[in-house]
Amino acid sequence: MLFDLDKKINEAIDDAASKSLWLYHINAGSCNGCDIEIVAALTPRYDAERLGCKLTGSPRQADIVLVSGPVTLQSRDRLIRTLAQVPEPYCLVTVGSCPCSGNVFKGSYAVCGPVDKYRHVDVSVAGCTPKPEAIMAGIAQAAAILKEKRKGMHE
Amino acid sequence: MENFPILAIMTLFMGAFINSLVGRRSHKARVAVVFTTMAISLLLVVSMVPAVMFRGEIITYWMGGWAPEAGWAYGIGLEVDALSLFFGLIVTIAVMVSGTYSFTYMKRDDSQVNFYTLFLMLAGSVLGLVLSGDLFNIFVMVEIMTFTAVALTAFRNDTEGALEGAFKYLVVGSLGSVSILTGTILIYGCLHTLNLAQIADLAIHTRNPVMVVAFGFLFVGFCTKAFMFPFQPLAADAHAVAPASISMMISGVLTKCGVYGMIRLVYVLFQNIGQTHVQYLVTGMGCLTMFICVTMAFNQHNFKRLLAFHSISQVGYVITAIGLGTAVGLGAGLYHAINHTLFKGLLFLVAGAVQHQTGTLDLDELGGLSKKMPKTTLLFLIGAASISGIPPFNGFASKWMIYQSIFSKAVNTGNIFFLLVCIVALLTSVLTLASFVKVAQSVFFGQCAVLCRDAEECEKGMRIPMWVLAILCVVLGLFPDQFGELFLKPAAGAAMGADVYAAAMLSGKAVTSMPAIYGYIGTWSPIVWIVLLLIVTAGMTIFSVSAPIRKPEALGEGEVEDEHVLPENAKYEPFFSGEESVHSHVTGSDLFWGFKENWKKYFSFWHDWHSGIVNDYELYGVVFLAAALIYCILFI
Amino acid sequence: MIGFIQSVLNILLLPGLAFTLIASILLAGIDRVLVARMQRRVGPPVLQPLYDVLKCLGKETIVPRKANEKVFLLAPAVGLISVLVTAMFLPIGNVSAIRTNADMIVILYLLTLASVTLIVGSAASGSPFAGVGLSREMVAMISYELPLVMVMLTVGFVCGNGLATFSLAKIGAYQAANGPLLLNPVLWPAAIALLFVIPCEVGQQPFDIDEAETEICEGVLAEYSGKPLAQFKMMHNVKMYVMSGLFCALFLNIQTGFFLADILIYCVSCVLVTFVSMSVPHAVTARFRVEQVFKFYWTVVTGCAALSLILVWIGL
Amino acid sequence: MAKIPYLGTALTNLFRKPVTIDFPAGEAPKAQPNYRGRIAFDGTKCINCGMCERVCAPSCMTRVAKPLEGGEPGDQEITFTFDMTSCTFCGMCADFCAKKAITLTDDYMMTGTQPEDFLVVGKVIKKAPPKPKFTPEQLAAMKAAAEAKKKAAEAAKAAAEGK
Repeated sequence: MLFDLDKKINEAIDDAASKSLWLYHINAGSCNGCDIEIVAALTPRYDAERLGCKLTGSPRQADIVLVSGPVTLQSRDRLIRTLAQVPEPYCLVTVGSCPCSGNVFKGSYAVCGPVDKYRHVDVSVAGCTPKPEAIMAGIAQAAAILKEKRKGMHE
Repeated sequence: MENFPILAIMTLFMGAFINSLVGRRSHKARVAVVFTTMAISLLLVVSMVPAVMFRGEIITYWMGGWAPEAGWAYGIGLEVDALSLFFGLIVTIAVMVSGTYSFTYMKRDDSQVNFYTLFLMLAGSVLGLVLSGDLFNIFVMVEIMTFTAVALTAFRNDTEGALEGAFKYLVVGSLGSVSILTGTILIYGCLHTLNLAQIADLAIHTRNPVMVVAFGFLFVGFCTKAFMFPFQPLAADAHAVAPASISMMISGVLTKCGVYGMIRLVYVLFQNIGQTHVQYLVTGMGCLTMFICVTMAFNQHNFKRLLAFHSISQVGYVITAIGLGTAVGLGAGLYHAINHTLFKGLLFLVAGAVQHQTGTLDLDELGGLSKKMPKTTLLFLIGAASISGIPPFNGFASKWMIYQSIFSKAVNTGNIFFLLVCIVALLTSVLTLASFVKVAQSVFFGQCAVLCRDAEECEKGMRIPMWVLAILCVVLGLFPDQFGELFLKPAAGAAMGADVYAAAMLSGKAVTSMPAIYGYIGTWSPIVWIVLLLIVTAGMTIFSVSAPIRKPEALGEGEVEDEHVLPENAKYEPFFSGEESVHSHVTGSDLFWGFKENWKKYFSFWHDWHSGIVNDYELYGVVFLAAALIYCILFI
Repeated sequence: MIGFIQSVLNILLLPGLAFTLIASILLAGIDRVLVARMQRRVGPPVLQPLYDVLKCLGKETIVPRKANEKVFLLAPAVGLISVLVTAMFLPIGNVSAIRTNADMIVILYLLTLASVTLIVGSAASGSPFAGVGLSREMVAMISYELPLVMVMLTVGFVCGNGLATFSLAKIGAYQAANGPLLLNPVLWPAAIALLFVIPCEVGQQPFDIDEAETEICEGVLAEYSGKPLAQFKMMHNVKMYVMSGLFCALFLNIQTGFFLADILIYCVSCVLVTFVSMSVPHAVTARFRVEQVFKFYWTVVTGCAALSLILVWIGL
Repeated sequence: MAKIPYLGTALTNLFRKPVTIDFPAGEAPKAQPNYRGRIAFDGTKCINCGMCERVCAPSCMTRVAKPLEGGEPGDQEITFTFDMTSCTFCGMCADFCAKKAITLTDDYMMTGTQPEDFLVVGKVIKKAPPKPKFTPEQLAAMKAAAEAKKKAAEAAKAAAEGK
């Protein structure tokens, strides 16, 4: 295009990709401890909106997918199906130790293993209910990864 | 040029009888006969347009050469002025389109010969009514029209409710015919003449109660023919069961005859539109019909019944505009009349195509037809956009003229009644849009219903007439000013100039005067096109950004759309909050919960009012007749 | 010729395309920051809507299997264009990009067209959430259309002195002559009614029953991602600017001599209107239920609009 | 109109300082006192008794024993790896550790992309027990000598009483 206008637009979009992060939260059987911590990150004290975060209702509009809970048998198919419906480029962030390893529920018949089995996890935030600051740090880290992914898409 | 009117009417009637002789042999012969008759009558009417419309002449023709002697008109005369020709055009175009549509639409039916005979007789009688200059001749044509329409409604007597609908139409329709006949008799008793022009001359001077009662009877008669307020369930039952091309004829043409009769009655015969009480009566009736029919249409389950209620509410718009009594109002009403015939005809033909392919018209069972019948969906969108008044289409132009005329009438007269009418009119257009969104969602968009799995596009023979109507809708929408100049001004002038009408008929040539109709403002100046161009190019540059559009690969032939998709490759399944996407089509009936919730009492009252029993409708008709007569006696 | 270039420049730059885009993004950003500040949190950067739209442009567009692809992709473009053309009619001071003598009816219809494209787009996406969302959008449209029309009739009647006018230029001239209409106490109920209509028309928080994230998963936009979503979000921002611009044109049209002052006053009044009509309700109340929206609009708001219509009618 | 809730507070909030902490820009605020965060393992105090492994519910700890390269043959180098992603931070291990080798610090910022970021590794050097001075044979021989001496003493005592 004329004086590489499309390169400039693409750079602007890459930069925007790390500044506007729409979160979509999947509860894969969690005890709701991490769920309220995620929502706490949006409250005035921690205010994730400064990073451009906003909770959306549908995976079609998700940039960062937050998964909490040890992927119980019931929620396994639903997790895979929802993750398949999120448009590229997006990051998968696991909140709390349950999604990473199943925590105390490890080895039970009803737990289908860590989220890593189903899709590569970009950032994990450990802690049995990690503090909201930790979740925000995880999201900031994911934002940087998102920028690289978006750059990779149009090279 | 003299005998074109009688030729046009006679070709249609002769065509009907020739068809019953020749048509039995083969389908091709039938099509040839019917098509030529329709084409000839259309040609004749169109050839009259330059003389009558542009030069303003009035063509008069006396049957059997019985010219008037010593000022008294003995014979039956045909008089074609701009107003009659305007409606003549509507009739012939609609007849042409629905005729060609029914060639393919009725192919599977048996005894098609009778269908086309009745069809041509219906066309002939309607054209006769519009062009005739004699009151009793109008009554005769009304009778023929009603009986052929009743027979055609019950043509597919296997469909459930066909005979019942036709019977209801016959019984309550005859109430209208009887009241027209009594009105004619009373006028003849008073003025000893049946010729419209002569009545127009004499009616102004004779102010006795008999004339007032005659006005009441004629008013109710034409209300019945136009299916106004108490008679609208009639149309709904008749439309729902009639074949699509006949529904188009009933809603597009028969209602216009009621409107034509109303205009003649109020503007030419009695010329009492000037009195505010007559304006209240006519506009009130139009407003009442408009609102009640659109709310009734709101929760219908049958596609054609919904379209029927809408066509009555649009006729309510036309009558409201006519009742204003101003030239602008009449022009707007006429403009909306022709637009209504076009987009309503298009919608009925689309409904016919849907029924032809899927076999049902129930909004709850249909769904997702847009993937199977894309062209019909596009036609439906054009029709729905025009009826709900979306800018580039013709509905918008005529509704805008109607709003402007109502609002300026309200402002000039300072009368609050017309302000309420304006608000009701705007509200009705929003409700029309709402019900067409409902139809769009439950029939064309949304998920594919079981019934529509194997539906495929309808034949080309049905789509060509629909494309003709769609193109006319768009053309009339884009050039309203030019159309107003060429057709609306002469037609409104002819209606307003009753004295010219009388003079032309009795004593030879006269030229109609052209009233001032300030047209609808052309915003299609070049600047608007530049804006559109610039915005589109700006959009294109943004879209040059590299982000792929992922589409599911099309199904190979033989592959069927499988419901059960593995979680891994669920990328293109609709989002179902994680669940497997089962068929869950949001049908029309459960939309607009919020609106219906608040108006429960209103809807249930009207639901019971439309009971479907003949004698209820007859009762409503008689009560309305009595009320109208009392109103006329008291106020006019 | 100069007139032609002048009008093209008008369309392109000042009250036209470029100004509309920049103003709508800034206005949406300011609105989000104000809502955040009212909840005592820092809130996003002011250019956040720009980042949202650019990011959506960069993402991949998924066309669902059950969707009708052409309508699905075309509807957002038509919606955005119709809203941008509406912005052309809004006057700044007395300069407006396109000038006809029936602006208000064109604006009314183009806004209806924008909502209709939202509805047709969601109908074409074939998801049950979108089905429910479009019926809620339709109920919202029915509820706010009536008061909006009444307010327009009232203002048209007041400024027409005799023959009702629908043209914003005449309304502007009338306000230039005897002060902005907001000072006229008879028109206060109409102004309040229009302030109530704006959030529902735009689809702002307390009345965004069609894109309710919590109840029906982004209802109308459930299936949208990538470029169509970017267009719908941009349409939402431009609609916010158009509605506050419409309020300024109808009630706050202050015309000083020179153009720069007009622009400044126009921007400040737009921000004020946005704050009062969209940010405060967003920060203070929760989302309405469907029939509550309908009942609220047809009783309270229509009552205000009717009140001022009657007062004007009596000839006050 | 009913009094609109929170309208007063909303408008006054406009002019008050937001309460948000400037975390991603500034440094993270300290956790509350005795907050149970990341585990710190002091290899020197640990005596490898294994109580912590037995008491840990999610069993997030693994011990690997390897012979120490440089040391005497019996020495062991035991590496403890605590996997933070499967720890529930209940603090049981810290309570049951007799030697107080495990403590839970108040570092809560545990985010990472690779699994390695979450492992806390500690090394315990376990000296081999001192070699016994006598080999088992010598022990047997010494025991046999002791028996013999005792038997001889009893025989002498019996002879003395017999006299």
